[in-house]
Amino acid sequence: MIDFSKIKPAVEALIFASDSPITESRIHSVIEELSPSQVQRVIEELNQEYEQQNHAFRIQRIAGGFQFVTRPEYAHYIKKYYKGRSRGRLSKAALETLAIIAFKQPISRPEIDLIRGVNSDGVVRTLLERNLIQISGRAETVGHALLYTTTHEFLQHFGINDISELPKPKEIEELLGSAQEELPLELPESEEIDEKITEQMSILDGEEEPDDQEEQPESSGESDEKETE
Amino acid sequence: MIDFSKIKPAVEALIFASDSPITESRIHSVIEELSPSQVQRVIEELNQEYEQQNHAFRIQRIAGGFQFVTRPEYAHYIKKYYKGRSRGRLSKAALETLAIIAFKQPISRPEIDLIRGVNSDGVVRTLLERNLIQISGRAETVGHALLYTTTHEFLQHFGINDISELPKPKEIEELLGSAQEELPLELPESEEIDEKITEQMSILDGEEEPDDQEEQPESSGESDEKETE
Amino acid sequence: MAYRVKLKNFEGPLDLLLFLIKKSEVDIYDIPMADITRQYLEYVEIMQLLDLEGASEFILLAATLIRIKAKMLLPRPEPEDDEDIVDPRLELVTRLLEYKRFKEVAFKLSDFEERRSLLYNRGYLEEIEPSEDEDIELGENVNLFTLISTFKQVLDRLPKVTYHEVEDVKITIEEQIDYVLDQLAEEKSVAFYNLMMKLNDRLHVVVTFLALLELVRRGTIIIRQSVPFGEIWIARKGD
Repeated sequence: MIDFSKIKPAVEALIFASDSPITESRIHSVIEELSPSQVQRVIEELNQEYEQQNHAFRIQRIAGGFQFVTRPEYAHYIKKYYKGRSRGRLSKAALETLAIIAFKQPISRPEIDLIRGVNSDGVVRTLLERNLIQISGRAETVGHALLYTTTHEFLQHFGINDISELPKPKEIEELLGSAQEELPLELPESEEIDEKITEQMSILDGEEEPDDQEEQPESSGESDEKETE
Repeated sequence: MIDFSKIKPAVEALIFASDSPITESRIHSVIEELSPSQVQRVIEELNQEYEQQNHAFRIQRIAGGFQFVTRPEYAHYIKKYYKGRSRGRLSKAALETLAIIAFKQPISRPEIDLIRGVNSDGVVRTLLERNLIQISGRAETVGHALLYTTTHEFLQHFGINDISELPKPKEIEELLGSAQEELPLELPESEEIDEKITEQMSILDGEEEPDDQEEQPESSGESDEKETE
Repeated sequence: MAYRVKLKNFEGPLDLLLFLIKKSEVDIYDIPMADITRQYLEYVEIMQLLDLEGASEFILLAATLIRIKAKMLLPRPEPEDDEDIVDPRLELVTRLLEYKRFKEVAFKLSDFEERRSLLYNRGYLEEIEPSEDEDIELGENVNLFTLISTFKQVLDRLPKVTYHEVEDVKITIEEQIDYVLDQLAEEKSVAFYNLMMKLNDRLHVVVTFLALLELVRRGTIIIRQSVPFGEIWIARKGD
């Protein structure tokens, strides 16, 4: 005879800690003395207990297996809780754009587009709306694209006082170097990126190899106009 | 008078559904009829119930809030279930570095290096990657090195509520004081260190490492061990 | 005496030094420098033989130990009032004690970690509703490191522009012993100054110095200085 007083909480612990719904057969593979069909019975008993003891949760069977859920009666509390706190999920695109602006500021949208390889129009606008970045002037190059920098609010979030406190390229390299014996990170120096951008820009413009490496990237007109209208 | 039969499972539901430890005041802000101090009482009652009813989990105070965790008695089942993909324990170097950061935060890498006597580049990177420490500004001294502090995840990892719960090195105040001060007459002894050193000595003497269960099997290390005359 | 050495158990030079002090059962406040330094150098030599990583940090402390040892051998000026004499070991002992304490905390942290590893959080949470529109608030999950990592990922997508070549400096006591013996192969004796002048960095100087000490210990060479502050001459023994 199986000692259910020990087995029952073991099943409970497994379902509780599993990071995805767990099936009878997986439970059986861990608690071997319990057959898959007995698992079902144990879970029924557990649910009866939760109900009698007036607990806020129960075990629910869904396609993939068993999982804990809270009772619907308490859903409004949970909703209220999650509503009241900022979830803090930056979209990948937003985070990328923000990172580029943070470390390359001041920077124009065409430059951001170049580094990301996609149009960042929408993301830049959202970041502006959320007051994480600001317009700080215009590029002196042809096209006079708007330049973006991070805001005070942005810095505050990271607990720093000034953009000069942000890690420098060399420090970034040190921090991210060859952590897991990967290939060492080759972080192009800012001038190198600038060069690269100049080079790519001129390719976009249909020119030959750039003869002037020092020159700032030219912004390709049209896309900028949209922003300023 | 508050109707605890309804409030208690509401508190339970909130803690159960939260993806991170939830504080008294956050619970209070959702369930307004309950004062923060009453929250504490409700949680104590809940924990008594779980114990009496032989459930596999309880509510624990971790990292400044409350969260459900399984009882240690059932750890081996869950471990078995997660076999091979559990989060690795930290290395000795990582623990050393964390201990230093925890007590001297904010602290720069050169300062950590000085205390450890070795370059802590790789360790700091790993700790950053595991989100156990974070960058929090720059030193005001020459070089303006990046400064590090411990994170919320650090408290989670060690299961403590607050940084003040950390084991304190004896006479930490003296450490922080001037180095030229008279040294304390008595060397604070730690049995654990003695044990550990005895362990190392027996390794040196060619014995097996004691009671190191299924953690990484000690590579009996042809490469590590070397006979000297 | 036969040791089976597993050097990776030492987190660094201070760790090794603490171990030697403990093993020799000597007072940390009264370290017998000659003895401990000798033992320390033996380990460092093994490290060199095994070509272990981080040997240069161990060598750095070796230099400190030798310096302290030398200071203690110097005749001390008559103390006017004996309060003012600073033990050359004081700084080292202070560092050792500080390190020892953090080591102690690290062991305790390890216990905390062990205990915590037995408690599992709830694994699967479904209640959190995915937000519909793109949430762009900065939350706790976005810190500077996230920002840096993201920046790196973006840059990694850019075509690589440059390649750096970093040369790994590897130098062992044995190599420097060979160097010293080579120098002595042609000349009967070599001036210390000339020997060191040919080396191009500090690490080489330190390791060569250790090599000299080792050769003296083995009885291969002798070192002479005829007048105080005069040139130091290195010669093969028996020549």
